[in-house]
Amino acid sequence: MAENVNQNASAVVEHLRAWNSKAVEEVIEFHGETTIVVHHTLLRSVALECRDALQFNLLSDATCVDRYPVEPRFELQYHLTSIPNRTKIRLRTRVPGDQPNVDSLVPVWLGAGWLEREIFDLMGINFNDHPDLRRILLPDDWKGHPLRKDYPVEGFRDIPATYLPGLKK
Amino acid sequence: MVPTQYYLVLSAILFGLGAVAFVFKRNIITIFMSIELMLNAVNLAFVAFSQAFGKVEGQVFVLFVIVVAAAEAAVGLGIIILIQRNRQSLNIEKVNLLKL
Amino acid sequence: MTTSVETATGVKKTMVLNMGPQHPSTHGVLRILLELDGETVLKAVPDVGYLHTGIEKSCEDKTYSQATTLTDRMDYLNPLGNNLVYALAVEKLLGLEVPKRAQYIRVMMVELQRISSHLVWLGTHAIDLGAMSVFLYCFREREEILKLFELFAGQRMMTSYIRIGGVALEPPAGWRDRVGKFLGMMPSRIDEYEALLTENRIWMARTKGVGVIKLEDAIAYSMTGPTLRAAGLAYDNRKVFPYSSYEEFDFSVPTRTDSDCFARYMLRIAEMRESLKIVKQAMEKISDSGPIKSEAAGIIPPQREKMKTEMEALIYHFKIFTEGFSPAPGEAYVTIESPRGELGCFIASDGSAKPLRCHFRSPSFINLQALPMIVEGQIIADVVACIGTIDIVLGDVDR
Amino acid sequence: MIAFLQQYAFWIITIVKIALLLFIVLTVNAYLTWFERKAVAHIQSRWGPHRVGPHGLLQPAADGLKFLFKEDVTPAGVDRFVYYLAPFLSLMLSLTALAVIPFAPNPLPFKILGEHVYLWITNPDIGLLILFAITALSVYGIALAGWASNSKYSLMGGLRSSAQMISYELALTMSVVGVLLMANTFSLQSIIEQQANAKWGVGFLGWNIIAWTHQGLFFPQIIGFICFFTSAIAETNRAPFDLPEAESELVAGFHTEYSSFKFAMFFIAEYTAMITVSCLATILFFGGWLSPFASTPFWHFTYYIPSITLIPFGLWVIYDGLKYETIFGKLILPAIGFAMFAIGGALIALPAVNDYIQPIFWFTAKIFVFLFFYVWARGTLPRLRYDQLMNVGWKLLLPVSIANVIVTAGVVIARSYR
Amino acid sequence: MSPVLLIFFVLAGLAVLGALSLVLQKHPIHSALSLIVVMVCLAGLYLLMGAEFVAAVQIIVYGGAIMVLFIFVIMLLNAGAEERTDFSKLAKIAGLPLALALTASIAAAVVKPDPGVPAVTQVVIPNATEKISSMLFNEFVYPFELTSFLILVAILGALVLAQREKK
Repeated sequence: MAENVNQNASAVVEHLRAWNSKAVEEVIEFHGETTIVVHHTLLRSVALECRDALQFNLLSDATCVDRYPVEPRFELQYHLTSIPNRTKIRLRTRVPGDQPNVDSLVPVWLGAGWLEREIFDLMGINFNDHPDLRRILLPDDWKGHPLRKDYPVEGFRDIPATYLPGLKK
Repeated sequence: MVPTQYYLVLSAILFGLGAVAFVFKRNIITIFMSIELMLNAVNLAFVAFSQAFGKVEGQVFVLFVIVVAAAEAAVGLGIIILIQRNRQSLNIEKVNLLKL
Repeated sequence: MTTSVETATGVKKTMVLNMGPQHPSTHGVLRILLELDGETVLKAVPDVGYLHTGIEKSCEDKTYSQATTLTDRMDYLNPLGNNLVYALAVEKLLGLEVPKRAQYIRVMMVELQRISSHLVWLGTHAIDLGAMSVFLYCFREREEILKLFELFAGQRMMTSYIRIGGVALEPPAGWRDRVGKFLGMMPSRIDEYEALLTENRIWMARTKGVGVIKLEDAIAYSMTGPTLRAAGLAYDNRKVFPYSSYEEFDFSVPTRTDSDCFARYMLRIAEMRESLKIVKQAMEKISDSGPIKSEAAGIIPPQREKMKTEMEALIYHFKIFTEGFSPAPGEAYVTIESPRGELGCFIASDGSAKPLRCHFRSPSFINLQALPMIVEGQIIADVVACIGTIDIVLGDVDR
Repeated sequence: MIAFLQQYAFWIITIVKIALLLFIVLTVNAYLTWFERKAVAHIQSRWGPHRVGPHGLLQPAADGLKFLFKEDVTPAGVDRFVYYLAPFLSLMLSLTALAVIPFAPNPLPFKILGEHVYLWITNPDIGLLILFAITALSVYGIALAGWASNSKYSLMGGLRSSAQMISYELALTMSVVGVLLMANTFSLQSIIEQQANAKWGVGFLGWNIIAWTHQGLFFPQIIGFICFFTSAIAETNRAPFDLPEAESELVAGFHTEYSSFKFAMFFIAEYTAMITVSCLATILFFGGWLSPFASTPFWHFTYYIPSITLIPFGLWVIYDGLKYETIFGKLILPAIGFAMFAIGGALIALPAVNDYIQPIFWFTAKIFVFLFFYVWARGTLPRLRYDQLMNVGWKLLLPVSIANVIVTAGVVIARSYR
Repeated sequence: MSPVLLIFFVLAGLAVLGALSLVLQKHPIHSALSLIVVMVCLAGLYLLMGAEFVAAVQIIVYGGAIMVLFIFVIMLLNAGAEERTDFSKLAKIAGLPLALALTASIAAAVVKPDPGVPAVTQVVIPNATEKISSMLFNEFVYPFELTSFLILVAILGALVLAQREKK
């Protein structure tokens, strides 16, 4: 099965390259998983192409990795599944830490709504055109974004907030 | 044994209070209730006469009055709901569309 | 938060009802703001996060094997499934092969877990609709499954039984009899629930045609699991992307097409029967002896006996439990079929002994976001039925 | 002194009867909760209360104490007067309804203060109408409680219940009109007595549910009964029609904000209403205190059923008590069992008393069956949705019961022309 | 004072108090409760007179249906306490005296001893219920049928009034 998935995935990469030569920045193969790195400005159009032309109808997951202090520090991961083709790929886009803005994928997959809200809540990445971008897991008045690497595991407790970086929000 | 007059006086008092409520209350529902009170006062007089004369006609009239009151309540409360919906108030003063 | 619809005249005709976070039928601490017109729901806004425990953040501060115990606490009706998806992800990251015997044991345990989860679902859903007895019947049988877990793992709920590289313990003596007894009992018990509900007029009136989700909506909202299958698409990770040797098992993926609460009820009943079949096959496949963990020095703790005789084993043991192991940098994403849908685990490693990022795709969280679409326009009693059949676990939603 | 007592004998006896009836009804209520919990528990394959006293028999007392001593919370923003009035109103009305129910035909075999003592508080000619009048008022308790609590769940519960009770009152009233047409009276006692002349003297054939009488009139009121009992369950807000307090939707409906004794009042009112409705079903459709057996000499042995049932039951209680786990149970249960056994034996030995308890036994036995039915439905059925409930009331029960009235009227007219 | 007279005075007093409270209470629910008290007292008085059937109907229809409808509507509209507004000057100045005058004149008219009216209101009419029904269905059958028509019209009217406009 695994090889089969991989073959499909390479076809996907070829299709995307043929569709737009700038779409695919990098392709990573690791343990049978194909990661397609795209530029964050092209994310939504690539996603649309994946959904419409390549039948990736299910957005399985969306999450974010904070590679602080590497810059661009945020790596958004979109796990796509094509139910008809039995294929999985991962779309990755790198977002800079100073102005984490990226186009929302809600117009492509409605299911991205809460996933992106979660990323916004815990990582502090803004999604343009998101219909309802509010904190979801944490209280509305929470300060900071806990899944960032510069946010301590035990929270800020009694440390005055002004002494800590990344707390402007 | 209760003299007939006692019932009639009670009926008159209730009717009078109903009239007072009708004039002084501002809430449409309460005004409507005061009408019901007046009808009740009349019913009391009917039953008292019926029992005094030993004839049941009075009670039959009471039944008719009750039926009319029920019909009136259904329509009247429907109208009240409409008023509330359109005017956002149950105050009789606010229902003044026809007032110059 | 805008929750009230004001009509053009600036007239408020509706009532906002705060359903939850403490409410008998929100299955935990879910809060839904309902805007009602009479009993009709105009707008529903789910509000989650009351049970947020920051498990993903905590994982980043634990070694890979320590984080296993955290996964138990996410979806508290499916701890073994959570263990499994985490173990599979770490194994993928390490490129580790798990012995067949351990895989079959994993399958058996996860399927038992699926039955128990569906039992809790059926019971709570039934009590939401007022059928009190079914609730207690379901918990009676769930108790049997929990006893089996206790037998296998020494724990009833938070078993942490499935570990990286295999399972924690050798199956106990006499387990075949116990599981066999359960398998013998369960089909008639499922018939019992069906006798109380399936053809009950009130039950049908409450569930048929209620909470219909169109297939394209379900896919667009990324809904998976029974909710998607009840809409007519046979998407099941066990069949589509088999893991843990599921391809060797003979079972079918039940689907329904009407996609209402009744369909989801019938579907889960059918799934319980399928799971029983899988447990039976797994029992036959599990040999009486053989390894339950893969052999990988420095990753899998050595056997107790070896530790007492071999210096090397003792050193590995010490190293594993003090500093852990460090997979190569990279990412792994694994999905399995949990009772609620596609349960995913994404782990990013930066080459250290602790995960750089550990993210769980929890099916309840993603299925729940379609709730407003399902309930708007229905009446308040149906909201309860819809929440019930989406089958959310708030521990899974909030993590 | 005696002369004074005799002058006001009627009033004194009535007050004593009211006090006794209240005592009995409240005790029965308490044990009805015990019975319900036990029965539902056994339906659901669990034990139910079994900690306080042997078989949990003292549980009602413990519950009562708990209700008395719990903190009485009054939420902020309630309309105090109405908030306190509502539970009183509920309780008072449901207890008042019992006043017109006749429990047995014969007065006590001895006179007290020179007066016959009948087993009813009052027995007016329009007993049934009075019952319906009281039922009609009982909606206020719930509606006002819902309104006064200043809570949205309560308000919705109150609104639901007032709509539900008004709707089902119609079906309830219409469904008994068939019986009234056949009996030609509003008096509950006369309705029972009319059911006595059964075909071939076989008791149960004469009951209105079968209605096969000497006169050859055969028109079973089964449809009437089904409509009646269904609406009665809805009228008493019990499962599967317990919408006003549907705990999965409205938390606890109209009594969400009530605690401690005020909650207990609603509770008692609900159970008393169950008893009243069961009494009414028994009287209207199941021959009240009439024995189901024929009164011919061959069937004379059935006169001993009330007393004989006590003997094996007493023996069983003794047996059960001896193997009970706790010392208290070992002592108290055999004592109860022996008392039952002895009473049973004594009753057989005293034919006069045995004759006297016949009607009371059959009446309570039938009531018990209906109470069990209530509990059974609660343990088995899911809850209807609100709109479905209204549909059942208006579109099913009301037309069917009206049709039943029309057909019954036709049958009664046909009989009068024969 | 005979017990009957005592009961009369208790019930009559309660009824008057209820009616007064209807006037004086600010909140419509309290007014409605007062009205229910009046109605129940009147039913008691009917019983006292021996008009059992009317008493029962009074409670069932007035108490159990009409007033429940009132309370239902008050709950539904969530009507608050009455607001005081400056109302008609005429009513303010002349309302109370006129109402009192009305009461007094009616009372005076009925209290005036009339040889035609029997002094005591407690004639026991045998089989009153039966007589009422036979009268309803014989002499008054057309009015009776008319009332059923009236009720039907009222139901339809209420339906039409309360229905939301379809969008």
